[in-house]
Amino acid sequence: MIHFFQVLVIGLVAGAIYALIALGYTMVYGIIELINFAHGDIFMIGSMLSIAALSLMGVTGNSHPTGIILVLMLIGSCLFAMVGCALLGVLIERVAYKPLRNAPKLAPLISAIGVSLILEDAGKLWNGINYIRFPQIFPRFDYCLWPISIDSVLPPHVTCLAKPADSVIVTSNNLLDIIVAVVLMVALTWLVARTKMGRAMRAVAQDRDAAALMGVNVDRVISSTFFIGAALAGAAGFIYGLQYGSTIYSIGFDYGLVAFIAAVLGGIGNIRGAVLGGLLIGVLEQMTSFIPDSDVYGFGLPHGGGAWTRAVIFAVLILILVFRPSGLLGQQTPEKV
Amino acid sequence: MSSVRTLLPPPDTRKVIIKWVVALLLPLCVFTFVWSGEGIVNNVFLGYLGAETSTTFTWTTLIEATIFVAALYMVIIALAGYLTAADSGRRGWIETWVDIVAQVVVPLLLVQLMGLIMGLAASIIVWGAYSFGRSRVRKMLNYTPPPPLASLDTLTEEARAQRVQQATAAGFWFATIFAVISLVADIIYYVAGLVSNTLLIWIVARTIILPIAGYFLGQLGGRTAMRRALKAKENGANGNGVAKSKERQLASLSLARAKEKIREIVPTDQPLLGPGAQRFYMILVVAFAVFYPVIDPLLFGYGTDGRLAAYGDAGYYVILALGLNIVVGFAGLLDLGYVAFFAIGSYVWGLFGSSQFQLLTGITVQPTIWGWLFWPMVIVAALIAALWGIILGAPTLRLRGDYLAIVTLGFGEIIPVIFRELDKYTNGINGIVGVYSPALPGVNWNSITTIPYYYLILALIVLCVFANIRLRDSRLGRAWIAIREDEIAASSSGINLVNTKLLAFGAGAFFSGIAGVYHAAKLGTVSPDNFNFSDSIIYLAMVVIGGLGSIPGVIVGAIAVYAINLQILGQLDTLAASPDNILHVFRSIPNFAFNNVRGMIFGIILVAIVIFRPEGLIPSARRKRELHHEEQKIPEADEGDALEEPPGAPDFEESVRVE
Amino acid sequence: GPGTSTTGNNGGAGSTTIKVATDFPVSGQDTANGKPAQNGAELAVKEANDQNFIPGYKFQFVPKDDVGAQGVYDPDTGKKNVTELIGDALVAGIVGPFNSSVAQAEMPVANQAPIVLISPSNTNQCLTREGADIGCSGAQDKVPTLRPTGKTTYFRIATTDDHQGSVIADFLYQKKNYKKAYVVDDTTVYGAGLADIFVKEWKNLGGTIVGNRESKQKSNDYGGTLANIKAAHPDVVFFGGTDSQGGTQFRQQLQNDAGTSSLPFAGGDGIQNTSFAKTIGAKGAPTYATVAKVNETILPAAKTFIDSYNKTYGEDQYGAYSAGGYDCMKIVLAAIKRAIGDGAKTPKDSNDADGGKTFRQAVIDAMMKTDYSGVTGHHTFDSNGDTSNKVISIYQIVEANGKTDYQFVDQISAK
Amino acid sequence: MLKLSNVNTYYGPSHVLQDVSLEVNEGEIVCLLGANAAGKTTTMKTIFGLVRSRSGSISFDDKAIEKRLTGDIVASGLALVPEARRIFPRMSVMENLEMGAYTRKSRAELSHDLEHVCDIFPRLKERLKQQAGTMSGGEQQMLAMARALMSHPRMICMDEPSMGLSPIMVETVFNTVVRIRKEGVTVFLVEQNASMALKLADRGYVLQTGKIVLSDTASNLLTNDLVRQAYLGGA
Amino acid sequence: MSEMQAERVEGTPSEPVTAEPLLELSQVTKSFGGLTAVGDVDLIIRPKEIISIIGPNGAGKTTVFNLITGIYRPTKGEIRLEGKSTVGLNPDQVLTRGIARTFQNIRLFNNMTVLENVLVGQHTQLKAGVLGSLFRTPRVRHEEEAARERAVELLSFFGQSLVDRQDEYVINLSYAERRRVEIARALAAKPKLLLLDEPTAGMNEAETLEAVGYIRRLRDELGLTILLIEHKLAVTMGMSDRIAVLDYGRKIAEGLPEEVRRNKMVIAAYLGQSAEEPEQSAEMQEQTEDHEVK
Ligand SMILES: Nc1ncnc2c1ncn2[C@@H]1O[C@H](COP(=O)(O)OP(=O)(O)OP(=O)(O)O)[C@@H](O)[C@H]1O
Ligand SMILES: Nc1ncnc2c1ncn2[C@@H]1O[C@H](COP(=O)(O)OP(=O)(O)OP(=O)(O)O)[C@@H](O)[C@H]1O
Ligand SMILES: CC(C)C[C@H](N)C(=O)O
Ligand SMILES: [Mg+2]
Ligand SMILES: [Mg+2]
Repeated sequence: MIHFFQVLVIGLVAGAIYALIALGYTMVYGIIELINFAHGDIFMIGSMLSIAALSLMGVTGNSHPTGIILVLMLIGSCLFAMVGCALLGVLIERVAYKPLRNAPKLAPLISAIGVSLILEDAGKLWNGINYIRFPQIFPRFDYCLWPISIDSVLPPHVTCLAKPADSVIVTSNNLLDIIVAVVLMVALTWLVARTKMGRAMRAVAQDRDAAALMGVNVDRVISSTFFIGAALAGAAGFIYGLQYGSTIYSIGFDYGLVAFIAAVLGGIGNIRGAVLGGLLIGVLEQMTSFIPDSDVYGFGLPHGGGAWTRAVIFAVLILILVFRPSGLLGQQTPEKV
Repeated sequence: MSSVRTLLPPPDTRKVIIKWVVALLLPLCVFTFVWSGEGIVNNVFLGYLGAETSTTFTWTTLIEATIFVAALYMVIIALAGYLTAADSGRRGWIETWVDIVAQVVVPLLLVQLMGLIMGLAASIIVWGAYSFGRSRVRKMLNYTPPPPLASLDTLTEEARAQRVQQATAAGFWFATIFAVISLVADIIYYVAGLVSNTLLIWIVARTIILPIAGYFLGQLGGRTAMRRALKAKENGANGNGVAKSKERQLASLSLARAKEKIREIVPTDQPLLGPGAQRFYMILVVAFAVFYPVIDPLLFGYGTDGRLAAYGDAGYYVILALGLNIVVGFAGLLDLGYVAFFAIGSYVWGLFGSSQFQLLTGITVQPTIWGWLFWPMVIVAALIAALWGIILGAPTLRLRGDYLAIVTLGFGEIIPVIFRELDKYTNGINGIVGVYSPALPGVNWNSITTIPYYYLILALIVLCVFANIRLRDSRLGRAWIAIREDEIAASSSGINLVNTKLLAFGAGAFFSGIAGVYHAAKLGTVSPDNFNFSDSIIYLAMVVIGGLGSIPGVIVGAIAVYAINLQILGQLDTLAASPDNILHVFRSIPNFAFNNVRGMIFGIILVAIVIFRPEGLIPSARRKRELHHEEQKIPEADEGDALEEPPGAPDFEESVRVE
Repeated sequence: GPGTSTTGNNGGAGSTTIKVATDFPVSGQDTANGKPAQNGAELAVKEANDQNFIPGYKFQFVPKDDVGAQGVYDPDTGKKNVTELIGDALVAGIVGPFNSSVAQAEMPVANQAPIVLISPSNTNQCLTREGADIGCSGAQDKVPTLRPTGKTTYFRIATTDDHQGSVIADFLYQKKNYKKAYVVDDTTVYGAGLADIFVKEWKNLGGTIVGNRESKQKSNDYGGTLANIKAAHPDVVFFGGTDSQGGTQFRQQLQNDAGTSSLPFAGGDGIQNTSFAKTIGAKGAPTYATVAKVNETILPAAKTFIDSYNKTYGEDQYGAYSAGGYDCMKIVLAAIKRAIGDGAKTPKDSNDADGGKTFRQAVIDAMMKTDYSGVTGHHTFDSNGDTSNKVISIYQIVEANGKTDYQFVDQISAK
Repeated sequence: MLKLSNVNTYYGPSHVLQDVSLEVNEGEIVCLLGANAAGKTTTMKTIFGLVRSRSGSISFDDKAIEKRLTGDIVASGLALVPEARRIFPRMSVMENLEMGAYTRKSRAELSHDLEHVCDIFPRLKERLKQQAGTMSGGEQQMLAMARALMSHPRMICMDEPSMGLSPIMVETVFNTVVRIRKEGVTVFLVEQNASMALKLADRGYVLQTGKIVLSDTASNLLTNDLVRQAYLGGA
Repeated sequence: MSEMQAERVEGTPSEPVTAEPLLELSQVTKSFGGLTAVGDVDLIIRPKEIISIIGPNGAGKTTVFNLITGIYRPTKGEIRLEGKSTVGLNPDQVLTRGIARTFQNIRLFNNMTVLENVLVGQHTQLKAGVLGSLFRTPRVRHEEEAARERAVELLSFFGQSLVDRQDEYVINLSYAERRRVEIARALAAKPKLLLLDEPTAGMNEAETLEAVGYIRRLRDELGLTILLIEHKLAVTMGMSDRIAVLDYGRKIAEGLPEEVRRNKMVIAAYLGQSAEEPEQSAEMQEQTEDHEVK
């Protein structure tokens, strides 16, 4: 049981990053029906930007700022990554997608693939071919979730009953990850559902010319969508760095793919769907470790679930889509973007 | 009129004959005397004459080379006849000649200099620059080409005969002049001691044969041209009535289509672009492709095997692109997991056509015999792939657009994992080694021979193109396109959406299976890590860049992507490493290597192509239309993308509105 | 006239330019694998030319990239590259490939040409040897296919996985006294093969494999695996795989988790490189890795090599197989020198297919007589083309003078 | 108020509007007649910058608008009821109407206007929550009209507003046109139902294959033989 | 014909009198969530009739079409073609049974030529399969040739201009021409019953008259039965044998044009003559109607 919950926690944390990236996918898809394959690489650039920001602020591998300085540094580097990615996203939209507004549907898709290749090599040229380390400035604490005992003395005192290896643990990094993700998601949902900008986005998504006829500046709305989506990817990059401690030019491809799956699973174009899909995929990915090795146990999959992770995710996705052809939340909420 | 049969053309047609004779002699002479043409011819005849100087040819290659040479020169002479007969005479000499130099001669030189692929790539840039420059110059000179419809004319019987005669004269004179030039050149070579005595026989023979052949070939060209002329009605005096009615018909078409149609009618302003001329080009291209392995060493020197191997690889991409084109281009179903069927095809032959089969079944496998089974297995594997296409397609049918894409993507990821993890059968990650090559009588065939594979892929491509065209133009092809355009309307026109879509998946997978079998046999090993999402993406890029739905387009797209990525970008460092290559200068930049930016360059090229030609390099007529009419396409508010389920599905009704 | 003649055509005599080639994946997602090895080989050629290694002859370096259209290493492309190289009579030998699955496609071609193919990194034992004892029977009996002429033309200076896997098992079990191991591989040929051998030896020694022997496809997050590890309470975690196939993430995530941060970690040459060491750091539980070669850092030759490498390409481009690429190329160059010394005539030019063939055969013959001491130790080749140098070095990540890197711990000669 | 002079518009190679010049004065109802494919819709699209003219000038309130963004043109007080409705299918009727008021700031007026348009089209009031895309063709047409009214334009262009409407609704639409004109809104109308349109218009233009061939007062047009023959179904 | 229908009482289902009914709707209901778009509608159509469905916007007319053609499934009720139920069939199966339709918004295959559109319409008439198409057997070749000929023939029903433009992409055609192509496509399937959804919407008065002409000819020359949705009274009143009126999904009247026109409920819900300006529209209808009756 401990085992299961620990995996669940880990999955949710990993899923939060997927969710943030999936949001960008889903927004861009929602508005111009483009599978923005370059989005994963924007995330990669985001992770590199946050490292760059930290080193600009003088953080080396060994410095451990505390207190308000730490908070400012964290916020600063997160914002730096977000703004950097956002500008990059807008730039990409201008150069690679805008000229294709009226082109056949698949043309921008290929353009996106091209951009993805460009960004990947750019990451490589910038930071080399190897992993680069993300300074671990955020102090690490482990919070034991279970099994615990709570003293009745006030203030209540929580103690962990087992060794770390046998408890469900959530770390300060995990918490930060979740907090940033949740804050951003809530902000985004509010933006899209409640603001005039959000309504304009949905209008552009449904009929570009008609939206223009309502007085909407279509180009600006599309740019904003890319701006926001890419900013979220930048934030995801920052969280990723904190969470896993290193980054490399090639992570974008994998993350992009998984996040895309997440977006589709939730119902592409749907914001809450993207979040749900991201979390679900995150958890699912970890849960595959529970599938036993059929060569040993007689049931399960040959070589165990770990070797089949991607396949299992896809199988589940396909199953879900067979029964819910527009993703988990795709139909119930007709809202786009 | 035609009482005096003379080869000396009347003064008024002399101009047009000179125009085309010069225009064709230019490239022909460049090929013959600057490049390898004469070398090939001489080699061929030295082979026949038994001179020990020729080491390049065995008897079979000798015959092949002879056929190629004959085809090449004959076609060009006949073309001279055709062009003089088909020309409306409204375009100037200089213009034509400059066009020929920029569009044919320069590329010939580039190809000679840089090799086939790089040369063609450079030529494309030259072509682009030239057409840009030409339009600039035209604007500057305030020159507009004559309007196309004005050249619509009928030819009386008499006029036709006269044109044929003119063509005959052109053929004759073209060949004669060419013979004289060759003679002079050879005399110079002979004096310089570069031509062996034995070849003198050939030189004399050629000087006699060429004019005679020219006479008949010119006539042939002329007759070919006349087949596309509008015939005047015999009885009535006003023959132009035919042209008028045709003109009216053409005028009712949109401008673009009328232009297309007018090109097909002789006389025309641009006979080089006419379908008649294209016949001749086709002969040239086919002869070149068929005899390429023989003439390659003569054209480009060492490394024939390497080039043929590369073309063999490019070839299966072509097949894959053709297959994917059915799914994506015709039926409009986005498939991001096409690699799955390629993998299935590869594994079918990998498991069957190797000792793995013996290990699995205990049946003794005789490699000498098993190679024969390759042929039926091509079809079997393709059918198995098609079957899987259908099986995998089935659950996806309720899905639309990008949901479908993700499911296919899923299959693309799942299938290789299955092959990797079911190692009891597939040998898992280690892959299968020693996959047999096909067997054919009289052909020494193993995994390192390149020529048989070159022909095999050529044959397979021809088959696939043929099948593609047939399918496209059939009832089924129309149904696919209809589904792509509008599912509801298609369904209401009696098209069974489920079956038709499954057939598209199946047909696409079928071709992929063929490519897979070929791939397994040619490579000699199959391993699961060669089938990735990025493969599927590349196939898709090939199809889109070439032109969705356009068969020549996807062929060009596949070749272009392969050539750019592997023949050009993948080789830049190799080239730069050679001190006598111009790229060598890049080596002086510290730490610079092309492969550091290979992906970036490729990405930029992809983006650039797509932006400048969003409809693809060779768009299908349909797609061209689509692009230009985009604004008018009203996003069918209430149906279109709201349609997330096929009619009949339980949730369908809630998701759709039809009016 | 027909044909194009190339460099070094000095009349009827042999060419004074000799081409030596590499075939590695050096772009796309495989850059970090192949590029350092290619750089090493290039450095060797550069040095040879600078030192006038064979008086009167110049070497031309021909680097090929076996990354295919899809952006990852591709056997098709590798095979095509080798075929192309064979077509140029001046190419005397090829260093490469990097991946065993590419080798499987290239070996038959090179073998039939014949031309020397020498890899710094192919460790799959079945490429050169047969026999059930090393797991190379049945479907894994590849030698007849890969060596159709029956003659050895393929060489390698990496010790094979069977040795590497067992040595690290011995080290961990006997020297470090760990008894319970948790084993994870990255589902690649190399990783799974290494892990298999490790498990076999571990059990031979009397150790236990706790939990499931896990195959784990490269993943963004290894949380599930971590939970499994925690539940199994091992003494050590063994990882068969490379850093780029998830090794880095896996190790890092083990460190980051309180439940597993105290577990020692071990792997093969796939994780023995500076960038891995830097990313992982030396804090906490130890990280061990083997390399199937002597410890170059104790050889003076290595010091100069590493210095000049870092000067030319930069420290961050130094990879696990930089030295291997360098040595492979030097071995080929030495064989060429010997062949010429023995009177072999170089081909006239690139078109001289017959001349090329004889010269290449001479180089192959000379390769057999290789007796070379270099950065990766001392190499001679057995009849299968495998190196005699079966020394396995064991390293541990440590931090010393402000730098984090692998440090030599021990060296064991394989049985 | 609105003025087109020598406007030329192309779709690719085809020259659809050829030197079109026309004028709509403040407070007028002007209607544009023409056979199918004459270029009426194209004229509308050109005014709003949905397709760009290759030459010629368009001005609204004496300010050139031919280069301005569609959104800005609309913000300056011009509204369009587009051909084929173009409502936002996946938004509710309510949201569609809110989109109509996109350029306006005041929230209070909004609810007032909402009531106002619901009075005109009671069907919409019943369906405020319905997803617009699932409404019937005619209902959508009403929505498109209502949406345009929501922006309080000073001038409104309508492209076949009566298409697909029942006779009773056609009347409503035409009554609305008259009514909003009384409120000071200028109307520029494209209608297939020429006789009805001419009855309420002040002036009219006739467009034939991209050229303006006739312009006159509505009553004159109504009796013009050419017009009667071509658009009113015979003499 | 009109005598026999004259006796019919408004609003009551008509009993089979002479011919067997071709299509029979009984108690057909369709609801979307809480909304009943079509409620308990009965309708009988006999061979060679032209029947119109009219009604206010949103009355459920198009929904009835969608129910008949299998795009929607009825929530309740039965639809029978020649006595056999078509409920549950997919649109393509319904077409095979002999019901073809056009759409309120033209739904042609825009990137296909005029001829190809009509050829797609013949899909069910052709037999060629994959292998046949691949090898282009003589049978397939003949079939294809015949199909093309027939397509041209169908186009020529609407005059020479469409035949001339058969190779043109439909997107380049004018609205009225596209309407015709859509009808030609529907005819290609050799239907017994043709459903036309607002065939004259967006046409001016002259074009409308033309359309009325050829719809009549469809019945008279080709012997088709036609079910029509139309808002233009000039069309419905002048052409229909019978008219059914829907309002809020219910059939509120059915009968001869004249009867329907005088029906109070119809006037209130649909015609709007009870509104302020009764004169004008009546006058107009009469005027246009006169033209076509001639
Ligand atoms: N996006 C487009 N691309 C190409 N041609 C177009 C496009 N839109 C319209 N056309 C053509 O332009 C011409 C004018 O079309 P337009 O829609 O303006 O006509 P209209 O007068 O509004 O006709 P209707 O009464 O049918 O609405 C037609 O010939 C049409 O085919
Ligand atoms: N898929 C659907 N979901 C929800 N409501 C629907 C759906 N389809 C139709 N409706 C509703 O059913 C009613 C009838 O629609 P229908 O399209 O049949 O009307 P109609 O009589 O054709 O009207 P019009 O003359 O305006 O075309 C409308 O009120 C519409 O909103
Ligand atoms: C992963 C690498 C270091 C190469 C591996 N040893 C192989 O043979 O494939
Ligand atoms: Mg219009
Ligand atoms: Mg309707």
